[in-house]
Amino acid sequence: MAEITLIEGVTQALAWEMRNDPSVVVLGEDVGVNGGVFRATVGLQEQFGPWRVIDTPLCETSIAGLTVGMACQGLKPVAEAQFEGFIYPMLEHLMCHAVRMRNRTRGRLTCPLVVRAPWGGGIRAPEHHSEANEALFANVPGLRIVIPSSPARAYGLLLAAIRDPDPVIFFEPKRIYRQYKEEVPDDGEALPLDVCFVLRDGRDVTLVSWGATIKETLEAADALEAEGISAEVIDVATIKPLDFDTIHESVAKTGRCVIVHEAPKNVGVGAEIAARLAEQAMYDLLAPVERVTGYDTHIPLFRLEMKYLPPVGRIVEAAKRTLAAS
Amino acid sequence: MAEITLIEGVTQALAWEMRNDPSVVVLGEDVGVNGGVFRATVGLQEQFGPWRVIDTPLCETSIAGLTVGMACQGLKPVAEAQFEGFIYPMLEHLMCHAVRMRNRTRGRLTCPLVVRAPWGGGIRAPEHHSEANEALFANVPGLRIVIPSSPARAYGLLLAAIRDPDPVIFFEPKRIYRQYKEEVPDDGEALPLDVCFVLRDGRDVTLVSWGATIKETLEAADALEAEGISAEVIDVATIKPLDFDTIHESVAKTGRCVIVHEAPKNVGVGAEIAARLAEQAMYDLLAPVERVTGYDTHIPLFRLEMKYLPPVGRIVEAAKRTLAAS
Amino acid sequence: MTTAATFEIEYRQYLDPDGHPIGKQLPAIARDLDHLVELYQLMSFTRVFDTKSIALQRTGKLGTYASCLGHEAAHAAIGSAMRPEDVLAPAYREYAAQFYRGVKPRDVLMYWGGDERGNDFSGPRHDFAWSVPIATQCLHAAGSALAFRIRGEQRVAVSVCGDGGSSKADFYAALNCGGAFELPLVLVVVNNQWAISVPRSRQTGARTLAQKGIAGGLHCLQVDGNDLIACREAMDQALERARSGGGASVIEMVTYRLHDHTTADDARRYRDDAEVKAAWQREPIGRLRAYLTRLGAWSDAREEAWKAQCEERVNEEVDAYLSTRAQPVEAMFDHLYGDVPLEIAQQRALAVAREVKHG
Amino acid sequence: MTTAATFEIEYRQYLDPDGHPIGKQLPAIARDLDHLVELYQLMSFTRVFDTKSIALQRTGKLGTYASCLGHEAAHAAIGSAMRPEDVLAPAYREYAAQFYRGVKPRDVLMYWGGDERGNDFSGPRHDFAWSVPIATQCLHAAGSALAFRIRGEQRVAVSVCGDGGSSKADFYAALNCGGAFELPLVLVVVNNQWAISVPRSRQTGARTLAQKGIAGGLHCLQVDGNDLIACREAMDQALERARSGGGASVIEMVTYRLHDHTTADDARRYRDDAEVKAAWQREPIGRLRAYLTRLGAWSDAREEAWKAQCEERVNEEVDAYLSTRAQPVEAMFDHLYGDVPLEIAQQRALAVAREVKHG
Ligand SMILES: Cc1ncc(C[n+]2csc(CCOP(=O)(O)OP(=O)(O)O)c2C)c(N)n1
Ligand SMILES: Cc1ncc(C[n+]2csc(CCOP(=O)(O)OP(=O)(O)O)c2C)c(N)n1
Ligand SMILES: [Mg+2]
Ligand SMILES: [Mg+2]
Repeated sequence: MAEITLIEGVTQALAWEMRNDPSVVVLGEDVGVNGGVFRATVGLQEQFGPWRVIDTPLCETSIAGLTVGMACQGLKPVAEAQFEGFIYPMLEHLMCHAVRMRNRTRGRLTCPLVVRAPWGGGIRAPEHHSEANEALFANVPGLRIVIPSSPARAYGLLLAAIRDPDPVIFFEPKRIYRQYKEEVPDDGEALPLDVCFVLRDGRDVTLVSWGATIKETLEAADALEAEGISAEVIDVATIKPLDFDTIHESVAKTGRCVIVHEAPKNVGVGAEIAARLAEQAMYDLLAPVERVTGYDTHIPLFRLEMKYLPPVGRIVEAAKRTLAAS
Repeated sequence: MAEITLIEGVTQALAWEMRNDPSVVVLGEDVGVNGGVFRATVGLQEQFGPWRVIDTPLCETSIAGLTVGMACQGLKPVAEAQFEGFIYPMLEHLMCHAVRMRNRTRGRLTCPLVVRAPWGGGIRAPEHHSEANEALFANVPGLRIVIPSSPARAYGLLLAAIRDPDPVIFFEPKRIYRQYKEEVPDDGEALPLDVCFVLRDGRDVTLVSWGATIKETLEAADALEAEGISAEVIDVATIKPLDFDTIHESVAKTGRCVIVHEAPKNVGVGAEIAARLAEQAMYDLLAPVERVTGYDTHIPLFRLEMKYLPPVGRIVEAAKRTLAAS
Repeated sequence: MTTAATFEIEYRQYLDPDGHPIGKQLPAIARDLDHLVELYQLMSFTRVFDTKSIALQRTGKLGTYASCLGHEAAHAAIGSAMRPEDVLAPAYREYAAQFYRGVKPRDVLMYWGGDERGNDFSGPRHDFAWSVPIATQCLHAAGSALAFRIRGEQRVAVSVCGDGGSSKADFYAALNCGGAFELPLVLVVVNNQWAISVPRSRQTGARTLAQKGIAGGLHCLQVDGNDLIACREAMDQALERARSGGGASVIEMVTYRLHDHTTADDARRYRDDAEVKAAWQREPIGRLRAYLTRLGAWSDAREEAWKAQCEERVNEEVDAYLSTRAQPVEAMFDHLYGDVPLEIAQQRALAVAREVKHG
Repeated sequence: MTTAATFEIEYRQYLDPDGHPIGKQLPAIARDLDHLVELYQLMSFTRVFDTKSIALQRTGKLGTYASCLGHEAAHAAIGSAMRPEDVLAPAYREYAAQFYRGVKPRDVLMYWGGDERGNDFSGPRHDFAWSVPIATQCLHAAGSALAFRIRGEQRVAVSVCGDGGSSKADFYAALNCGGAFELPLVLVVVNNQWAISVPRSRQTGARTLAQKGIAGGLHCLQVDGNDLIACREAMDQALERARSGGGASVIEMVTYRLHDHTTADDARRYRDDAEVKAAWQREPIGRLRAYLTRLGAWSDAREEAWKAQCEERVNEEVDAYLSTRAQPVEAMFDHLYGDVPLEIAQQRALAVAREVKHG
C-alpha cells in the first residue's frame, strides 16, 4: 500500500467510485487530458473515457446547470470548480435548484452531486485563487459542506460525499494538497459525513479548526504542550451539518475553546460554533471563546498573504488568554 | 408632510438623490414604465427619463456586471434585484469585483453602488420569492449590508447607502413594505450606516432583530411588558459592519439576549452576534443567549410559510427562558 | 474579402389568422385530423383551466398564478411532439405541454396554491419541476441531454423559456453547451413579446430570437407560435434531429401574452389595449378551430359538448385541489435531506411539539 | 418558406505569414509606415518583456505569469486604435495594448509579483484592472459604454477575452447588452485556440467565434490575429462605428498561444509540439518585420539597436520592480472601505501591533 498525499486521496477516491459506480461522472474545466490544474483528476480520462471525465466549455454557470440536470436524471456528477474563487457563477443553480430539488418535489427528483474546489490561500497563487468562502454556503439548507485536512480524510470523505444522496460542497485545502503522505488503503471505505475528528486529546483547552489551518492548530498544540498546556484538537471537517456534540463534549471537559479558521471572522463558520457554545455550553465555559481567523479584509496578493493567514503564534496566544481568563 | 410607507420611503429616497445627484441611475427589470413589481421605482422614469431609470434585459449577471462597470466609470448605480431569490447570478460580479475594486486597485477605481432587493417571506408569494439570505453576504469583506424596518429608516438608510463610496446590499423587508405609515420629511437627511437603532428601552432582556421580524419582536416586548418584563428592543438595521457596541451595552445592562431573525439559524447573522457576546460579554450574561430564527430548512411555499417564520410566541418564550435561567 | 460563414433564419407559418392554409405544401401533421382535434381539445381545455385558475386567484382561493392565455398552440405542440421518455424542463406556464404528458391540473393548482406537492406531479416523473428562476431550466435540459449522450439513450431534452428568458446568461450557456457537446436538446423560446413589462424590443438587438442559436452552431428556426401546425412540425423535426444524433436546435415560437404577466401584474400600466386587441386577432385556438371546422373535423355542436366536458373536468380538478388539506408542519423537514442530519431531526421535533402546543 | 434573416461572417487578412500582401487593396494603415514601425517596436518590446518575465518566474522572482507570446499583433492593434479617453477592460495578458496606453512594465510585474499596487497602474487611470474571473470584464466594458451613453460622451469601451472566455455566460450577457442598448462597445475575442488545456473545438459548436455576435445583433468580423494590419483595421472600424452611434461589435482575432497557458502550466501534457511548431510559422512579429523590411522601413541594423534598447528598458523596469519593498501589513486594510468601519480600524491596529511585536 502506497503512501499518498491529500490530493492523491482525492484522485484515489474518484477512481474507486468511478470504477464501482457507472453513474459517477466527473466534469469541469481542464479535468480531462490535463488531469486538472492541480492534477486531482489525473489519469481518470484515460481510464474512463471522455464521456465520463468531461472537459466542459469555460463557463461555471454551465457546469453547475449541467450538473443539476445530470443529477436529476440519475447520474452522480462530481463537478470541479477550478478554484473556489470561481464558484460564484454556480450559485444560482446550487441555491435555487440543487439544495431544494428534493424538498420542492417532495423527493421526486434529487440532486446527488458534488462540487469540488481547491480552497484557501498560502500557495502564492494569483488574484482570485486563494479564497476560503465556506461561509457562503453555511446558512443554506439542504446542503452539506466538507473540508478534509488529511489524505485519509480526503479519501474517505470524498467517497461519502459522492455516495450521499444530496448536494455536497467539497473544498480541498490546496495549501496542504502535498504537505505530507500517509497510507490510505484503497478499500472504498467512506467516512461519516457528520462527525468531527478529534485529532489530539487534551485537558486544558479545545482547539477547533478545519482545512489547512489544522496544520498550524496542531503545531500550536505542540507549542502549548511544551509549556505544559494540554490542548485537544478537533478537525470539524464536516462543516455542515455541524457535529456540535463532539465539540461540546470537549469544551465541557476543557472549559475553554479557541476556534481557528482562515476565512474572515465576521459571520464565518466559527461564529456558529461560538454561538452554540454561548447557547448550550455557557455554564461549561471557564473563559470566553476565542476566534483566531483571517481578518475581515480580502486575502491579499501573495506578498502579504502569510500576514493574513492565522499563524501558530496567534493560536497559542489565544489559548493562553483562555487559560489566563479563568 | 405626508405619511408614507416603508416602500414609499424607498421611492422618496431614490427620487431625492436622483434630483440632487445626476450621477445616480436606477436599473433593473421592470423598474421603468412599470415602476417596479412592488412599485418602488414608480414615477421615476417619468421624472428622470429612460437613460437614468433603465429597464435592463432579463439577466441578473448583466445587471451586476453593468452596475460594476458604471460604478467604476463615475456613476452611482442603484440596481434592483427583483427579488432576493434572484440575486445569485449577481454574486460573481459583487464578490470578485464590486467588494474588491477599491482594495485591488489601491483606491484607483471604486464601486459606489447599491443593490436593492425585496427580501423575506410572509406575503404568500410564489416559490423563490421569499428568501432571507443576508448571511450570504455577511462574511464578505468590503461590503455593507442594510435592512431597514421602518419608513424613516428606509429613507434615511437608502440615502446613506447611495452616498456611501462602497457597495451596499440594501434588503427591503417586503412583508412590512406597507405595514404602516409614518411622517418622513423629504429633507435628504441620511442616517448613519453603522449604528443600531434602539427602538425601545428595557431593563430585563435585550431583544435584537432586523427586517420584518422587528414587528413580532416589538409585539413580543409588549407581551412581555404585560407580564411585567421589561424588554429592550434593538433594530440592527446595518447588518454589516455590525455595531456590536450598542448591542453589548444593552446586554451589559440586561444580562440577557434573544436574537430574532427569519433566515435559517445555522451560520446566520445571529450567530455572529451570539459569538461576539460569547467572546466579549461572557461575564455580563446572566443566561445563555437565545436565537429565535427560521428553521434550517427552506422557507416553505406559502401554505406553510407562517409556520416557518418566527412568531411572537417563540420570542416571548425564549425571553422567559433567559429570565428563568438566571 | 473572404466569407467565413453564412447563415439564414427561416420563418414558418402554415395557417393564417383565419385558419386558411398559406401556400400549398402543408406538412403531414396538417392532414392528421384526429390528432389535430385531440390537440385542439387540449388547447381549449387548457384555456378553460386557465380562466378558472384566474378566477380562483381573484377569489382568494389560489396564490399568484401565471396564465397561459394565447400560448396554447406553442405549448400543445411542445408536449405532443415529445415522447414519454423525453424530458421536459418547463418554465412556469406551459400547462398544455404538461397536461399532454400527464401532469394533472390539480398539480398545477397545488403549486400556485402554495403547496410543494404540486411539483410532485403525476405523469412524467422524470420531468423537471417548474422553474421560476428564469432560463435556468435550459441548462437542466442540457444536463439531461448530456446524461442521455453519456448513457447512449435515444432520448431528447426539451426546455422552454420566454423572450425575456432568452436574454438570461443561462439560455446562452445552454445553447453553447448544446453545440459544444452536440446534445439531443431542443431549446424553445416562446416569444410572447413581453417579459412582465419589458417589451421584446428592449431585450436584444437581434432581429429574431431564433438567430441566437447561431452563436452555438445550433439549428435555428422561427415559427408562428399561434400556428399549431408550424409549431408542431418544428418540434417534430428538431426532436427527430436530436434523437438521431443531429444535434441541438433553437426554435422561436412567436406569439403573444394575452393576459397580464401573472395575476399579480396589471399590464395596463405598460401596454396599449390596442396592441392586445390586435393580438387577439392572431390567437391560436380560434385559428385551429376554423381550420378544423372548414375541413369538417370540428363543429359548433362538438364545441359545445367539449366545452361542457372541460368545465366538468376542470371543476373536478379544482375540487380535488381545494379539498387537499395543507401538509403538516413536519413536511418542512421531511424532504430536505435523504439522510436526515441530527440537527434537522431535532428542529423537526421542536416544530412538531410547538404545533401540538400552539397549533 | 420565408427567410426571416440572413447573416454573413467576413474574414480578413492582409499579410500572409511571410509578410507578403494578400490582394491589392490594403487599408490606409498599411501605408503609414512610421506608425507601423512604432507598433512593430511595441510588439517586439513586449516580446522582450515577456521573455524576461518568464525568466523571472523561473528563478523565483515573480509569481505565476501569463505570457502573451504570439498575441502581440492583436494586443498592439487593440491598444493603438483606442483613444486615451476610451476605456479598456483587459483580461490578463494584453500587455502590448496596455503598454501603448501607458501602463508600465513594472506595474505588470508588480501584479504578478503579488502586489496590489500593480493594479494601481500608471497611464489610463480609468482603465479596468486585470480580470482573472474569465470574461467578467466584458460586462464591465458594457457598463462603461452604458455610462458613456447616459452621459452623452463620445467614448468607446473595449474588452478583450479569449476563445474560452467567449463560452462564459458573461460574454454572452455583454453582447446581449451591447445590442439591446446599442452601446459604444467593442468586444474582442482573442482566439488563441486554447483555454488552458481545452481546445477551441471543445468550447462551442460554432464555426467562428465572431458569429456569436449575431445573437445580439452586433457587427461581427473575423480577422487573422497574427496580421497587425487586419487587426488594426478591424479595431479602427469598430471603434469609429461605436463612437458615431453605430453600435457594438464582436471581433474575433484568430491567433495562437505559443507559450504555456501560464508559467504554472505545462502544455506538453495536452498538445502536440507539431501544432506549436506550425503556429510559429504564422506568428505576428516576424510577419510584420518582413513586411516593413521589404518596404525599407526596417532593417537588421535597426533591429539590433532596438533589441538592445528593449533589453535596457526592460531591465530598468525589472530593477524598479525588484527594488519595491512589500507593502506594510496595514496595507491589507487601507483600501478596503472609503469610510473605514470601526471593526476594520480595530483589526488594523491589532495587525500592526502584532507586526511590531512579532515581525
Ligand atoms: C432569475 C429571475 N429573475 C427575475 C425573475 C422575475 N420574473 C419572473 S417572470 C419574469 C419575466 C419573464 O419573461 P419571459 O422570459 O418573456 O417569459 P414570460 O413570462 O413572458 O412567459 C421575470 C422578470 C425571475 N423569476 N427569475
Ligand atoms: C471564472 C473563471 N473560471 C476559471 C478560471 C481559470 N482559468 C484561468 S485562464 C483559463 C482559460 C482561459 O482561456 P481563454 O479564455 O481562451 O483565454 P487565454 O488564457 O487563452 O488567453 C481558465 C479556465 C478563471 N480564471 N475564471
Ligand atoms: Mg415573454
Ligand atoms: Mg484561449
